[in-house]
Amino acid sequence: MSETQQPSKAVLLDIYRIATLIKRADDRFIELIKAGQIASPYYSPRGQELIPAAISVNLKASDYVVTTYRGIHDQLAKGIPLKPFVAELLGRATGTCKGKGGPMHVTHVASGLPVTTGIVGAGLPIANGLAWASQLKGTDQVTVVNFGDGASNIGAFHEALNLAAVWKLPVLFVCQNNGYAEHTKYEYGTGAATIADRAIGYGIPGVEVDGNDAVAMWQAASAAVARARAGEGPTLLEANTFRFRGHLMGDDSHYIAKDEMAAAIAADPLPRFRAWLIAQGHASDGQLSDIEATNAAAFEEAVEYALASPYPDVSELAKDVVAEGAQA
Amino acid sequence: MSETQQPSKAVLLDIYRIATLIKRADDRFIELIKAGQIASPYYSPRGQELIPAAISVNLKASDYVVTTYRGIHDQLAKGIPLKPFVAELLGRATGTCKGKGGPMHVTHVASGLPVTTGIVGAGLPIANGLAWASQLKGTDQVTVVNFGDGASNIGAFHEALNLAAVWKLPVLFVCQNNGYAEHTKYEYGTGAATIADRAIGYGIPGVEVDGNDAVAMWQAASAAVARARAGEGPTLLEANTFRFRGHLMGDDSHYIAKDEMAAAIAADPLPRFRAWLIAQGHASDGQLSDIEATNAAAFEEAVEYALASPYPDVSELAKDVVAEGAQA
Amino acid sequence: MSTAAKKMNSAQAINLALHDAMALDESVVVLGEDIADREGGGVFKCTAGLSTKFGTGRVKSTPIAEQAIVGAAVGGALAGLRPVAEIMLMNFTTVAMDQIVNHAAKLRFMTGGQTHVPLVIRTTTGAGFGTGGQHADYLEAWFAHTAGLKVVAPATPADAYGLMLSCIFDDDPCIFIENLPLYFVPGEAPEPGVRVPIGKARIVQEGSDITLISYSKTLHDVIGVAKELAKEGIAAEVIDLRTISPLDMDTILASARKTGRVVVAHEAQVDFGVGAEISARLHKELFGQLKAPVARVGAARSPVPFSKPLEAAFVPTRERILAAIRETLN
Amino acid sequence: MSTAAKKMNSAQAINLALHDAMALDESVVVLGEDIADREGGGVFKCTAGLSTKFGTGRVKSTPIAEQAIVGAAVGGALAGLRPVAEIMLMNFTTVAMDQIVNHAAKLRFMTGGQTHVPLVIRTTTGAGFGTGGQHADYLEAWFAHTAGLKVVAPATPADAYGLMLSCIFDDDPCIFIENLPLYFVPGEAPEPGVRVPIGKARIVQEGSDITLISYSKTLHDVIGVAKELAKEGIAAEVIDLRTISPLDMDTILASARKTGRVVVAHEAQVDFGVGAEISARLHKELFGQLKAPVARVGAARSPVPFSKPLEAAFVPTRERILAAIRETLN
Ligand SMILES: Cc1ncc(C[n+]2csc(CCOP(=O)(O)OP(=O)(O)O)c2C)c(N)n1
Ligand SMILES: Cc1ncc(C[n+]2csc(CCOP(=O)(O)OP(=O)(O)O)c2C)c(N)n1
Ligand SMILES: [Mg+2]
Ligand SMILES: [Mg+2]
Repeated sequence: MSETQQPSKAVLLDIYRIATLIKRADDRFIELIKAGQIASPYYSPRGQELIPAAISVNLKASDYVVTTYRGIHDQLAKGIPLKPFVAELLGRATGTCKGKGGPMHVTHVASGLPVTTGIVGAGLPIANGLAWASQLKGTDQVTVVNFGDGASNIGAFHEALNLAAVWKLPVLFVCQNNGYAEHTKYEYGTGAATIADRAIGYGIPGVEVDGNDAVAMWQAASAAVARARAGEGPTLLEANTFRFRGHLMGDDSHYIAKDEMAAAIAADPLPRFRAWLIAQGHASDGQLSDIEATNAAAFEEAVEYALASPYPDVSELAKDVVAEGAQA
Repeated sequence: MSETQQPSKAVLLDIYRIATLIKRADDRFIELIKAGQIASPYYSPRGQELIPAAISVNLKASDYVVTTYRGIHDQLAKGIPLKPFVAELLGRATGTCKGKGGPMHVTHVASGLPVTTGIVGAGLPIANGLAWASQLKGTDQVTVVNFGDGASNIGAFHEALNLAAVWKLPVLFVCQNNGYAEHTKYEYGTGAATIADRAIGYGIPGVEVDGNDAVAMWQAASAAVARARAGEGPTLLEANTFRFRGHLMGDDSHYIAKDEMAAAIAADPLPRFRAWLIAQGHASDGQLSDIEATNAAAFEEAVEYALASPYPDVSELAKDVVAEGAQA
Repeated sequence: MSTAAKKMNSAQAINLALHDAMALDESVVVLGEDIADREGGGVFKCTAGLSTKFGTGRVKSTPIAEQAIVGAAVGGALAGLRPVAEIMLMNFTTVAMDQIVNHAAKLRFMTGGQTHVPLVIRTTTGAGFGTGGQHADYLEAWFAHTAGLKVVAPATPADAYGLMLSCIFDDDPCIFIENLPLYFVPGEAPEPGVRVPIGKARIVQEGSDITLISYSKTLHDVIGVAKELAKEGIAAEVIDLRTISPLDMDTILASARKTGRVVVAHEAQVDFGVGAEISARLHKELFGQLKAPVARVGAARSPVPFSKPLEAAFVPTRERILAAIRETLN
Repeated sequence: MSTAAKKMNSAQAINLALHDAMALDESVVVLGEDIADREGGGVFKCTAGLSTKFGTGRVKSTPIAEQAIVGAAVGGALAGLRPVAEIMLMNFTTVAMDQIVNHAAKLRFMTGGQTHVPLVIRTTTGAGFGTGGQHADYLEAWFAHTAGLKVVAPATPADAYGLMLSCIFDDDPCIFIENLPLYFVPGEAPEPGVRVPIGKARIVQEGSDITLISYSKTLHDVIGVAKELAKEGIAAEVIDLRTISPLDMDTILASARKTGRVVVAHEAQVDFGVGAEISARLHKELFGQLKAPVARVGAARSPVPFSKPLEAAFVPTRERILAAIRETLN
């Protein structure tokens, strides 16, 4: 697939739909926390929405997406159903994980979201295993694993990329480079000029892309997904982006220079993409507003469902530790 | 220091002396094992002698060398005294580690050999700590850490190189690439075209060198040591070599193609270096034979010393677990 | 004394201990993720101010690379430093176990005493804040099982301060276990410079009816339960272990001899946990002398759950501690 | 039966179990360093022949990267495979603890039962061959402490075979602990296809005077000691635990009830080890009924030493086992 291929209008609108659904979810979940509806650490992906939105339109339902504590954008993009999703965020029995996982660990196997890890780097070796199974079974499934710039400095990253290269696994390693690992700025923690450069050390393609540009992101993702599907092996995709709401809710981003933050906010990818869609004639303001309204309504319905759902019974502690009937 | 600088005759002869001492030690230790003087796994460095020999002539006594189970070449090159060295190989109370370490873990702090690990990759992060201490104290000490090609695929390698790069530590990471990790050929385990390439991912120099060529090895090492001493940071040096005696004593190298092995043996670096020294007029056959004889005599004296030494008393089990007087 | 009246929380006490140790001895160095002031002085502020005061050579923020962190601490220790490495949360020690167990713990022995590894690994953990399955485990039993390591787990700011000083100046590796919710609980301020010895338990309150042994956050629940018991006229002796390894058997045995009844409570898993070791030793040393078997209370046999009601039931609750006490008393 | 007369060592038994499981179910896959035939079928030959028979898709040699190995096994298990991952030596699990403990053990629970992780981690260990401080640790207590993991440690070829089959077809992660010296010791060949249930101890010999509990290599020393005792007319009941977690308390309790005296022996460290859990449970369940306290025998409190005389004294020797028995009998 040539990198200059253009996404169709339908694809672009789908990306917009997904990205704005993510933004809506993020805004609302923060409101719920502030309103005291749930006490939980929360890692907002605000600013990074276009990355999974532009990837996911290249994926099938049967493809796998592995993500992290900062993962609700990846989950929503993969199509997790909203009601059990929000219920999981709120720790309810009707959540995808019966409330046992929580916001840091939302999974939904039926949506191709088997693993969401809180351990930096740990998703990458597991993604290889998912991809190995696909390779063995001869399906054309692709596994996408998301992680941050900081995660590219941990051992598991290295081991996973090398193994994937040697085994030629259908994995797309997506580094969502938001410039910071917790409070540590990229260059203070990372020796590489770009994370994409590290692909050289594994003999695989390393692609740097503007993750805040929907078209570029779609092009890079579709090429890498096609490569993986064709059995040509893994790709390391570095999607540059920014993180607007700090590492963790409550973090005031004191370690980010004011002008850096201001410039990032001025370049917020969502309004930019919206304006571009209109300017290019892909959609009218009204059409996009409709999308936003539909998202909001659907999400609200899910919030209501979740809030009305019961908490899990304490007996759940003894369940799912090992197979039913076995001794833990 | 320019890479085209040439080692002096004295340096070349010192390299020869060290390399042949290593070969002597290796030959004799294998004889001792075969004679039943000691039962122990043994990882021969035969074939890799020139690497530490050519590095060590650039080092000061106060510099650190960290090595592995396959490390007697590195230890001898750093100048470990022969008697307690052999005694350690034989598990005697007079050994550098009182026999507690053994052939896989010979250390000698007074010689700048504080750590010899049996865990693949584990020496690299520790080397950073030694170098950090030197950096803090403002000495110009350099830390050399040796490891294999296989070790370059483990997480600790990655974490260590990145940290050393970010902290600009005076470390020389020496990958002794003998083409095999246990029974696994380089390309079956390693995605990188060269291990030196991996340096790109840390923004540090990566240098590939023929580790079986004393002059090239010396040039590469002296440049990297000078760089570290000058506070310019770490270097990844990939020294290509071969391992003649399998992974572990008893290994018949069945996984190495016959012609590959034959070609390697035909290119044995020691006789090649010997012939070159004579051809270049750096030494006569007799001079080199004298060096060999002196090595042999010194080593034999150490063997006798070690064989006459007692085994540690069983009470040693309770010692050195924690500081004397403290409870383990 | 004026300082005795002062209050301080555990995060502040740890911070103070680090300041005092660094001021006292320039070989004390600190490293970990986000610990320098440029990065905010640690996510829980335990290292705030250190890099400003002592420089970024001695106080180093690191990449996210726990093997590199502990390895650098081990190497630094071998070269004469006294590193204090922060592993942000105890679950993250799982990626650094090789450096901790195969290296820090063993190098003194494996080098026949040529070297030693005076380092402290500070780490925090504990349920209560909804951090879920991978951020709140108590793994002290693993480290206590390993020869060559010391393991401490203070429950008060003063002990956190005093044990931190002792661990930093100890010549062997110490695992220093903090508790996330306790960071924010004020307590009596420590006396400046006063070290709490490693391996010494503290009798929190004397009593003759039953011995309650605990440490870290669970201690506070045990104290709460003991207060309830007092209202019923039951006098519990409460022991804060403070050090898990080596165990202060003198204190434990003396109390158990006196009361004849012992309950051990901790937030870690019961099975193969610290309570097992204490029980095994007590039954052996006081065979036939105990009035009831040693009871153990710990977390539910599961990973840490997210959902609030589950998390609340997961930890050793006061109800469960009380139930174990009642069973032991009868 | 004809097979009963056949002999086979544990390495061969494990190899046979892997063959049989792979032949039975194509979701069984194997991975680890050097395990394919191109690399010699495993450094201890436990996987010999598998890649030739079942192909290099299902039998994969890996780079030296234990996190990648266990991670691939976890991911494979999530996607419907039954991976058997080899971690060459137990000490190397220290670099993969995150994948084992934070992931394999927990994902079933953390996903609320949406997923499960049917994998086996095979690993070997044990002193005796001069492999020194970083190649011979027994770490079973760590894994047994972790909810969600099963831990087995067979002592005979037949049990190695039968437990391997059970672990492979179990739907949760199992840590399968082999012993290096035992690989080469012949024993009765297993009955083809016969699975040994997880969680069931084996009574090696019946006896009424004392219960000796052990597993893995130490079991054989215990059996040797029991034979010596028999000459003196002391009838020891010898229990091979086979599974460390979950413990077979029915068998343990029945025997302890009968004999009233128990010694637990294992090669791991005594402190915070498996013996502590057994002791704690026995004293609790049989309070006042035991005739002597449960004795524990294990390795010296040190890392594994290299030098022969030290290594020989490090392990739980027959002398130390016997001494503990005599003390328990008196
Ligand atoms: C092994 C491990 N170490 C440390 C942490 C604590 N931690 C959680 S997120 C994070 C920063 C990760 O940064 P990055 O990879 O850039 O991802 P981002 O949060 O920016 O999306 C850290 C250090 C962890 N979860 N796991
Ligand atoms: C973490 C870890 N995994 C596996 C091993 C087993 N092992 C010992 S040496 C070795 C091969 C190392 O190969 P390489 O790094 O190329 O060094 P070489 O032996 O060739 O010098 C392996 C796999 C180990 N010691 N540590
Ligand atoms: Mg980031
Ligand atoms: Mg090699």
